[in-house]
Amino acid sequence: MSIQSVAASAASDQGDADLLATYRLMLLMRRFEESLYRKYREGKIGGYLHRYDGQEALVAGVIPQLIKGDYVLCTYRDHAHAIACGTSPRAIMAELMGKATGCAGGKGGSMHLIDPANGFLGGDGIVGGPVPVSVGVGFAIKYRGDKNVCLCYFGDGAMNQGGVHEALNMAGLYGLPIVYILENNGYAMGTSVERSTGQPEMVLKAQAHGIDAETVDGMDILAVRDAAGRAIARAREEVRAQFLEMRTYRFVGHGVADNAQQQRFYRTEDEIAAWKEHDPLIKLRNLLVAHGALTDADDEAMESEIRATIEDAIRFAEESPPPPLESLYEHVYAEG
Amino acid sequence: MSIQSVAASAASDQGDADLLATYRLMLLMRRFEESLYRKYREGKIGGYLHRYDGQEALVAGVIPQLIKGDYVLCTYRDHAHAIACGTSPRAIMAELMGKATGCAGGKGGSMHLIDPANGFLGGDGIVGGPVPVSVGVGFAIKYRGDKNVCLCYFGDGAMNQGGVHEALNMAGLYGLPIVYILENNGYAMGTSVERSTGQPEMVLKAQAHGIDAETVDGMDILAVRDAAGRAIARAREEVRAQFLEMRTYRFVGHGVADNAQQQRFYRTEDEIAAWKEHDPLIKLRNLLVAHGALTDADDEAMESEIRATIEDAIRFAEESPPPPLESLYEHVYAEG
Amino acid sequence: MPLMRYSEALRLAMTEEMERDPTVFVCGEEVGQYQGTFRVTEGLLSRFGPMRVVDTPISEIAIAGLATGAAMAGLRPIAEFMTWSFALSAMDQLVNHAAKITYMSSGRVTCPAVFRGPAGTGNQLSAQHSQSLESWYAHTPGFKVVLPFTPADAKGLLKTAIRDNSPVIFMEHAGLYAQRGEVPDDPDFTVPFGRAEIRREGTDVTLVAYSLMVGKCLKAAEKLEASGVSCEVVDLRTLVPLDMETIIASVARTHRVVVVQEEWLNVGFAAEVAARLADEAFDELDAPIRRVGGADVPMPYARELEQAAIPGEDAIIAAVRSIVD
Amino acid sequence: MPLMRYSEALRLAMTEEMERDPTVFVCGEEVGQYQGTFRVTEGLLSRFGPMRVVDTPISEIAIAGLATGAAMAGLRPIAEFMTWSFALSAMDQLVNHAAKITYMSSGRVTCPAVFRGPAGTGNQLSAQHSQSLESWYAHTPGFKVVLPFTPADAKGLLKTAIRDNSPVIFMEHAGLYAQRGEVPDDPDFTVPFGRAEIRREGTDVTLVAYSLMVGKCLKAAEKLEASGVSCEVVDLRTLVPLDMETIIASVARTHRVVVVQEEWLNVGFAAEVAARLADEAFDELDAPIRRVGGADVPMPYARELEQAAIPGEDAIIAAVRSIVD
Ligand SMILES: Cc1ncc(C[n+]2csc(CCOP(=O)(O)OP(=O)(O)O)c2C)c(N)n1
Ligand SMILES: Cc1ncc(C[n+]2csc(CCOP(=O)(O)OP(=O)(O)O)c2C)c(N)n1
Ligand SMILES: [Mg+2]
Ligand SMILES: [Mg+2]
Repeated sequence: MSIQSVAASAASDQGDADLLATYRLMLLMRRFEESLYRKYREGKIGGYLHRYDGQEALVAGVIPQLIKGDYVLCTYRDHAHAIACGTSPRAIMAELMGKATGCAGGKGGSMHLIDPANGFLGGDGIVGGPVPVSVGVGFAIKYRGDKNVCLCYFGDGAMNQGGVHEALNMAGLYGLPIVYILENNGYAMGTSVERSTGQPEMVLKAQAHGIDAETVDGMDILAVRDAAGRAIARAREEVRAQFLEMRTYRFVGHGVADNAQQQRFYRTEDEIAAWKEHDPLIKLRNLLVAHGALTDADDEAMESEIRATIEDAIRFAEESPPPPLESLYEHVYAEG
Repeated sequence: MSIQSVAASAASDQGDADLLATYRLMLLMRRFEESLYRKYREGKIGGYLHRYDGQEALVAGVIPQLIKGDYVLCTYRDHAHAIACGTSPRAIMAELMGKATGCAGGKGGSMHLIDPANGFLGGDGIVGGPVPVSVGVGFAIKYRGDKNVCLCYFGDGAMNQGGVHEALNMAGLYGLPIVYILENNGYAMGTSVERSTGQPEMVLKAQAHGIDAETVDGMDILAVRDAAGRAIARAREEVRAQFLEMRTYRFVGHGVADNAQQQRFYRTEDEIAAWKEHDPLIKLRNLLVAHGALTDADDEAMESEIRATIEDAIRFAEESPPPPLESLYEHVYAEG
Repeated sequence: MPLMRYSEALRLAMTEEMERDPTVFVCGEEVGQYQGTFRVTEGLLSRFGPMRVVDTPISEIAIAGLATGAAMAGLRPIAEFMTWSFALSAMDQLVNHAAKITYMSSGRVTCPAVFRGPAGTGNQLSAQHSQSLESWYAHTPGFKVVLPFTPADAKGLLKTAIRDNSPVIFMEHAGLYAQRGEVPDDPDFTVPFGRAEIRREGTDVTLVAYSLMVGKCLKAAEKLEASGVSCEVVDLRTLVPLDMETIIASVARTHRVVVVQEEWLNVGFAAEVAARLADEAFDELDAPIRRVGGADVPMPYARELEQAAIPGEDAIIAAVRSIVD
Repeated sequence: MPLMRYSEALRLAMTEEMERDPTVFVCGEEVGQYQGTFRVTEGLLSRFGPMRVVDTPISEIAIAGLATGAAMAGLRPIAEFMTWSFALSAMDQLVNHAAKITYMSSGRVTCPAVFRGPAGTGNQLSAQHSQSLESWYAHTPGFKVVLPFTPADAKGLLKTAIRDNSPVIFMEHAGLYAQRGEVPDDPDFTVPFGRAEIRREGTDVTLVAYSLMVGKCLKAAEKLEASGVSCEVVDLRTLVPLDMETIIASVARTHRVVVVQEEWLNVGFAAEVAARLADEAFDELDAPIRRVGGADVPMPYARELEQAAIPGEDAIIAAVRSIVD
């Protein structure tokens, strides 16, 4: 990312205010993940916990470009997506603590955040799982003749799931208004992309199914915004499926069990450090600062505002009741 | 196919004798399918029955190039493959009539011909089903360090099965000695390739998984032989997966239920007639005749020899006993 | 009431519901241009157009995803599996997605999808094409599981399935498609889930069955009647929800029961019925609970073996005799 | 006899069999370089090299195909599913291919593959990660189905599975991996399939269970003993083949039985045991057959709900009391 590109962006209608909002969103995501990790270690959060640290641009540069009626589907690494969709931090935190006030009523947990009122059709614990579902969501949009899109996130490891290929082909065949975002963070748990695919150019895999595809530097928020803007517009206007491979990196372990020692089996500290040089959050801060759009005092104010938001969410969640025991047998079937 | 290519072939070590043998094989396949259809209509054969008429070159140009220790897997459209592997017409006919003397002991039927002694690991009733299995077979060859290959056939419709993509990727990733033959006959039941894929260039789909791929005119026996010879050699020597899309056509319905009336829903008689102009069997006969390698009398002799073979197979099958009732509970588990 | 085939009754149900509700659509392999592999969807494409009658590639995972996602986004899909054997490839989408999204979201997102298609054994289709696995689906919370026996039920239950807000596994029996029966043409006619039907009254033994096996039980009952044994035949119609009340009430009259299913006996649905009776109706039972089911073997091709593997009247009669004689 | 963890016992079984037979290899997600998600395969890669310890992409269908095809071609694969929940995607390869090829070919081709991995519920992993579906596999002819409870059985049964010529579904319980027990280090030690083990003798009620639930039954039995009820606890070890003889012999002594399983009760394996007893041991029974199983709901995330969904000692005790008091 260069001063030029920030300047270009500033000159566009997205402007500084927009970039500041993006920065705030990314900062909230980062601090939120950090707080979740603390709560996990305190035993307040159970199950698996997959953090998005380092990948924030893939969500912050994309989801804010959606409009009412658009849908989002993603993986178990879904906290950032929920935040960007507009799900309240309280409802997310409460869900992770298994409370009745959670966005899934406490029945879903970290991997299954969901918020249909905000177009968020949820995280998914099955690798590749959301991709076949996206076909139906995209189909429903087209069926109704709506000018909407479905955004569907999935990981590099998911590219090796058969269901993903069936779905991409169907989306290509029917011309569905879906934007696929491949979160290529280089690893599926401990398996690098090189060790899991016969051919690593992901765009070729999407193009083989008739989907427009492009590779994007996922650590560059402006590049992400730009590519996503174009893809969303094409999906919306031309009603064709789009695929963006976003190259990114996860700064932390796959999940909490994938601690520093475990990570040594598959990546070096040097590699992590090198990628952290491209931290999209820090890069954007530095740029905003260099551009005069953000002072240290602004940043501090933002940090403390975010801290307050998170503390409020934690308090809310901790004080909320768990789902009542009678609810065990509720929702197995839908009402009516 | 041109006189030149026959001449070139005749000049090679494959020569006329080889082409005559190929012709005989294709003629046997065609007559065999015709006899099966008659027996089906007599009620002697049950279940589904999928004929290979028109596609013979895909097998006759390929399987004879295999050596001992090589393996073959294919779909439910498997009679020609069994014949080419060397399974006796008696054992095939008896299997189709559900007799104890059948190549699968009467338990498999038309879709599940099998003959491991001849390297034939069987037909498969599930679209795409043999492709994941091929990965294991190819792996076993490589594991043992054998200089063998696995040949795996599947249809254009199967290209839309997720398991096929998972398997192609694994074959590409591990560098397995497998030759995939896509029997692209233009239709999956009543669905044309255009109506089933987002992108019809099949080789791009294989290449996306890191597999060498080529499109071949499947109605041209010499082109098939040539491409297969190269692919088999590469798989054997370089231990890399290969993919050949062979463009062909099925002259008859998908199965017996797909009669002429039913076929009108998806293809015209003109289209069928146009493809029959490229009948690989007739083309090869004409060429052998033009080349002076086959006289009408030779042809008549071959026909009657084949007729005798088939009649013998029918007699054998009809006289064979069905599997004994006690065998119902045998083979659920392997011995030992 | 008009007489029609089971397959026509199914088509009528879909047609009426598609007329009634513009969010209902049909998808699957060969459902449109080819007019349906078993002609169940014949004529629907020309009537409703390609957006509502959607031909798909041979991609069972994506078909299940298409239906699941569309249902989550507010439509009412009817996805046809060419046969239920092929749904095996889609098991993750069905079980981990369609069946669970309602619960995982505490009901905030629902999945009003119908998954339907031919089930059952027979016709020498051999091992890979001869299984329905209704017991698997019944084991999995979140699905309703429906297996109609009569043409009227085929229509009435399918209409209920389409209107239901939960995912429904709807298994038709290929061997019943050509059966004729009286079918109400009233578009308001539906058959509720969870109500078994007594197809024949009797006093000595209760036969519990569903789908094609109801017919075999009725034939067995007829023959047994001739030799003085009176059988009551209960057609479950829906396995989930299950109408234990009707079963128990019948057993409370007859005190003897044979549970019949077509598919593999081991860990099959008949075991559930037997187990519930052995718990909830223990004191009513005067004889061991017998089950009759398919041989626990992959389906063999040879005609003679196949016939031996599929439960027939004789096996039902033998089971009844073993507890009345 | 050395003391070791259940997970170590499994590793020892694989190590010994890989030493003994060069056709045995291991494949699955993260089994090699990462040392196994649950560390079951730790150290195997450096010991046996990448051809015998094969890391795979996240491709469950192809993993199942890799094992099935390799077994058909003469090797003895051990395929690990990271958890059994993920095997749902591979159901067609498992059921239509691995389980059926022996029968379809009249034994001319066999499939000596082991499919193994962690099963069971718990740890708030929620709906998509909390299911084993042993009842599905047991319903499907062609599979042997094994669920060890003790570390010694984990070793002995896995060795038998690897040597068996049929496909074996081998379900470990993630909640047992850390359990320690005495394990024979004799490389000839194996545990045969089809023999249940009486883990505790008793006279009043028979508790039938497998895997983790054996432990819950033993605890329940201890508490019940204190209040004067003597329970016999039968550990099935293998669901297919099933040792009905031992179960029936026990019930013939106690005349009362509770069948316990962790997974969803409805149409689960406990139903099969109950149904067989209601048929084959009807005259031995002095009380209704009770079953205890998981709540028939997708597993909820919230701790309190999850605990209520998984069967515990209390439910077992209540079931016993309901037939002895
Ligand atoms: C079908 C399936 N197989 C295996 C798993 C276990 N698993 C969870 S996440 C994961 C890695 C996925 O990697 P990737 O798709 O690259 O996404 P990332 O975690 O890097 O965001 C695996 C193997 C699963 N959840 N689903
Ligand atoms: C998974 C699966 N889905 C559907 C079917 C039903 N079916 C059998 S053959 C066939 C068409 C396959 O077409 P293609 O792969 O092109 O092979 P072809 O028949 O043309 O040789 C279909 C849909 C099946 N056997 N398996
Ligand atoms: Mg990744
Ligand atoms: Mg085809």
